[in-house]
Amino acid sequence: MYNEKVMDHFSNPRNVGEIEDADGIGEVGNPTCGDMMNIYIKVKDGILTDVKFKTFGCGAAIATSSMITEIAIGKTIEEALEITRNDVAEELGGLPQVKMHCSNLAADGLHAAIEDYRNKQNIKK
Amino acid sequence: MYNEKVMDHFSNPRNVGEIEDADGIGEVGNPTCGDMMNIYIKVKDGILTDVKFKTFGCGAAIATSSMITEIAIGKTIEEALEITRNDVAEELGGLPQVKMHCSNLAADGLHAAIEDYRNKQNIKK
Amino acid sequence: MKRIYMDHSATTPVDSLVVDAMLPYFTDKFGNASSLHSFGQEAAQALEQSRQQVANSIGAKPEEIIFTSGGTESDNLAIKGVAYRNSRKGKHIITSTIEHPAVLSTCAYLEKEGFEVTYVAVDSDGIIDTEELEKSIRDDTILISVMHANNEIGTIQPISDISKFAKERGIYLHTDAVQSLGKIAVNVDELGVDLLSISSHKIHGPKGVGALYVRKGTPLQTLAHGGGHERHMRAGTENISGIVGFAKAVALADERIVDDAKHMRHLRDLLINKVMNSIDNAYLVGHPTKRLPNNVNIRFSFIEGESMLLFLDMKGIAISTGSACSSKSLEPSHVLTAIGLKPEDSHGSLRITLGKDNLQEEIDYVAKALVEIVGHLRAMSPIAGKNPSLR
Amino acid sequence: MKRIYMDHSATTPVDSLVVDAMLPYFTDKFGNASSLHSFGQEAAQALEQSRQQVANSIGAKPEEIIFTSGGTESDNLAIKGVAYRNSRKGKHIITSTIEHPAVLSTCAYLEKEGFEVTYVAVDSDGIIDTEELEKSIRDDTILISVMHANNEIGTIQPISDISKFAKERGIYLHTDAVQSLGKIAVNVDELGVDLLSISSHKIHGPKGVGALYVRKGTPLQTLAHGGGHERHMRAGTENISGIVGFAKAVALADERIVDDAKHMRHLRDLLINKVMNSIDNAYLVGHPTKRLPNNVNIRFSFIEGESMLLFLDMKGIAISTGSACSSKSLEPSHVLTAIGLKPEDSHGSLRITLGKDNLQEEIDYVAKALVEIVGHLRAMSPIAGKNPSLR
Ligand SMILES: Cc1ncc(COP(=O)(O)O)c(C=O)c1O
Ligand SMILES: Cc1ncc(COP(=O)(O)O)c(C=O)c1O
Repeated sequence: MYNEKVMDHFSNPRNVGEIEDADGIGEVGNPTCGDMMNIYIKVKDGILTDVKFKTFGCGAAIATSSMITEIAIGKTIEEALEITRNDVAEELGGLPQVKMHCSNLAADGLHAAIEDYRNKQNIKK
Repeated sequence: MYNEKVMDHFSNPRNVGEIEDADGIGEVGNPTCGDMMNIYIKVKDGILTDVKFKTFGCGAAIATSSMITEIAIGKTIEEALEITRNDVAEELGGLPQVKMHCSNLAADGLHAAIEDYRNKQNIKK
Repeated sequence: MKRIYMDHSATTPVDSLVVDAMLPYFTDKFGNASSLHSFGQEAAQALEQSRQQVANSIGAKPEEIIFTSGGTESDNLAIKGVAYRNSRKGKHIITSTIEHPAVLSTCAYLEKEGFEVTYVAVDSDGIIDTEELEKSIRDDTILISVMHANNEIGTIQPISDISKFAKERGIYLHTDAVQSLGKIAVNVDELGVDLLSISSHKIHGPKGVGALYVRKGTPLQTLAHGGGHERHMRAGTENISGIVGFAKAVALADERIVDDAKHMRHLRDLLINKVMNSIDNAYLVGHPTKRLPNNVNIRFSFIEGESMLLFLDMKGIAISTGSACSSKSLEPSHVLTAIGLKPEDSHGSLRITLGKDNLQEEIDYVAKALVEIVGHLRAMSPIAGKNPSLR
Repeated sequence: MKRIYMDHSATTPVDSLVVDAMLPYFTDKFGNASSLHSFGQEAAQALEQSRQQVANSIGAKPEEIIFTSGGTESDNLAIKGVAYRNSRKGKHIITSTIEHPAVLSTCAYLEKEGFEVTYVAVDSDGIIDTEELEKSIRDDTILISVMHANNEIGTIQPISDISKFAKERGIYLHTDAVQSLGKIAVNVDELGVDLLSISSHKIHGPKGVGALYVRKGTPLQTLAHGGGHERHMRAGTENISGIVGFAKAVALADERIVDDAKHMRHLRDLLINKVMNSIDNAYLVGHPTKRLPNNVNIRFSFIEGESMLLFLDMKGIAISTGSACSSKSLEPSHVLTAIGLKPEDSHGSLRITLGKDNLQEEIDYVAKALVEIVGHLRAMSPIAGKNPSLR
């Protein structure tokens, strides 16, 4: 069903966990739908220095979470905001059609974390 | 489909042929229906001394023709008239349900031959 | 006793290579193709490879193939499927008088359901009257269903001609290719059909498997409801071993069709000539050339088919007959009636359908047996006359 | 890698004795059961012996068995067959909310066709509310269809109780016994049913074969039209090898059911206990005792079924889940919803269905694997809290 790359990210997910002192946290999805992701980011000088995730969901949900952390780390915030759901799926070599929507929330999660970061920055200002 | 006894009478039919100077001939069925029998009888002192047949038809038609000749030979005319279609089928150890009607004409053929014989007798008188 | 099987239009032995292909899917790769685990994925893969194989063979795309339980189900699905889904466009269906019961009974059922069916006649060779067919087209005609090759007399129909006016008028065209597959070319685009039925057990595959080709965009009502199998067109856990066997049989037929058809055609013509030359009052039934390479249908006057069949069977020879006495309905073959044979002539018909593995010596044996049996039965027949005509 | 198959409610490996029984019918006794010659008669005999075997097993008469292409077709035939044939008597059908899609989709289709269907609820264990069922009976109710045992949670329904008021009111009763056959007693008279569906591939027989029991005198509309097979109730060349295999599987199940059920029940309870004792926030789904001897259905909070399934698959273990993410519809299992589970709880359900050949050591292995995998996934879960609860 899933290709090898997806299975690799699913079975050896990169950057699992929480960041205790995260600069931003994105929460997307909900357990009712079967997919929920928390994305934690650390930002320094406008660059994502660390990205971690916690995910409740199917194989695709976990693999896309893992993949987005790999894609995002080292990117500027602006670059990170341009990452689309499709980019994540492509980077994984494709997802089953039926999984393209519900489980492919990782990009949304990252964007939500960045928004959270920006909101916090604004408050600090 | 057919039992052994039927197949025996079908493959080694008894008393096939015509009787040149038959005392009575019965013709029943017709080729359109797929079954047609001619029964020939010889009568002496009210007893069927010889019975022969010619049959166009399926396995059951040939087997019942053969069987009726065996049953009838040696019987009085009165006895022969009491032979029913069912008797023939029973004597053969049974026929497939679907064959009980159309192909089981032999008793009718014998009765027709006896009628023919009686008609001829009446004419002679 | 040696047994000679010459009833290949009824069914065929499964090729041993087909059995070999099937075996792993019973005990080893036995998964349900809907399951996500590796057992299931193995099955799903085999299913899609088989679909590809069958699609390739008839010039279709894999997603245009629906696997079914056989030719009968394929015919039912094609005809009812189109009829129910398009009944708002119209309720008129055209078919021929010589279709297989799977088509004719389905049409008869639809008539009870309020559809109208025109049964187009065939000529004395069994070829459909395309002019009559064209004339019978109405504004409310939604489907034409004409078989590719007939199962009794082997006549091949001009499907691509029919396709022309079906297309012009926007009418869906179905053909029952159950008998033609593996014997002559079957290509959905060359035939120009929207739906095409095939069956595994007629081409040395297992029984209980078939397929319906449905051209993309042809609206079809599902008949079997349940899990979303076969893209929601036919529910039921897929018969993987059967489907794998069917696909293997298709692959083998594709490889061998040229040689096999040549071999069967040779034997067919040999048998026809032998019988015609040695038995009087024997007539070839069906078209002399537009016929399947493996079909011999001959009728013998004065005698009845079932008794010939039984005597042949006692000699180990398996064939079939159009006689009423051999059918459950006690009617003579509707195909023989449709080509204008009188009942008494239909009763004396034999269908001998050859297979790739029949041998020339078997032809000799069968021809000899026929001389003997026809002679024996004619001698017993009250209508053969004084001169049972054996040359 | 060792592979452990524990998804026997999805499908089962074909028993090697079943394969042996089938093999002659591919290459040797390959005749068409409608043919009059010896090849055909061999097939016809095998067909009738198989029918006798299947009939015996469920306490039916041979002429009450219609062979089909599987459980789905049997369910379709039972429900549509009764509905269409009895629509003048009434157009109301009663079923349950936890039926297999073969029943539910068929009922949904009939609703579009103008029938009315009442879906009776089940309690939190998955047992049908017989009072509600009785109350839902109307004057125009023609059919009640309630499954014998559920395929997801294994719950066994009180069919013989339902039979009492079905009989009183002269309503036909159908039960889907696809999952119960071979696991618990299935007898048409004890159950008091008029129609009963079974399927071969769930009891170590081949896929693509099933049967419908139809009590004598039950009026049924044919769905597959064609040759007069199966006493005109189901057209299509009979799948002899498949039917012989099904009958053999039934015979083996009859011989072994007592021992096999005991063995499976033992393993089932062992697995349930092990999992419950080693994993927190794990809950048995379905009735604690009124359940199939081979069904384990457990849900784990905070994590999702498909990812459990995939990790188990990587360890060679094949099971199934009620999670939406594993279904084509992306809805969580309708059965789990019907017993009142919230979606987030359904997502975490696993179905483990045992077979006669599973071993105690496999149970140990699976239980261990589950501890590990549940732990791993909970550690990754944003909702498991700070304290991924592993005892
Ligand atoms: C022309 C034709 N159509 C349909 C069928 C039915 O196919 P099946 O036997 O697979 O149900 C047959 C064979 O019986 C056939 O010869
Ligand atoms: C309860 C139940 N009914 C019907 C079916 C359908 O049977 P089949 O897979 O033979 O089509 C299944 C299995 O999928 C089932 O579990």
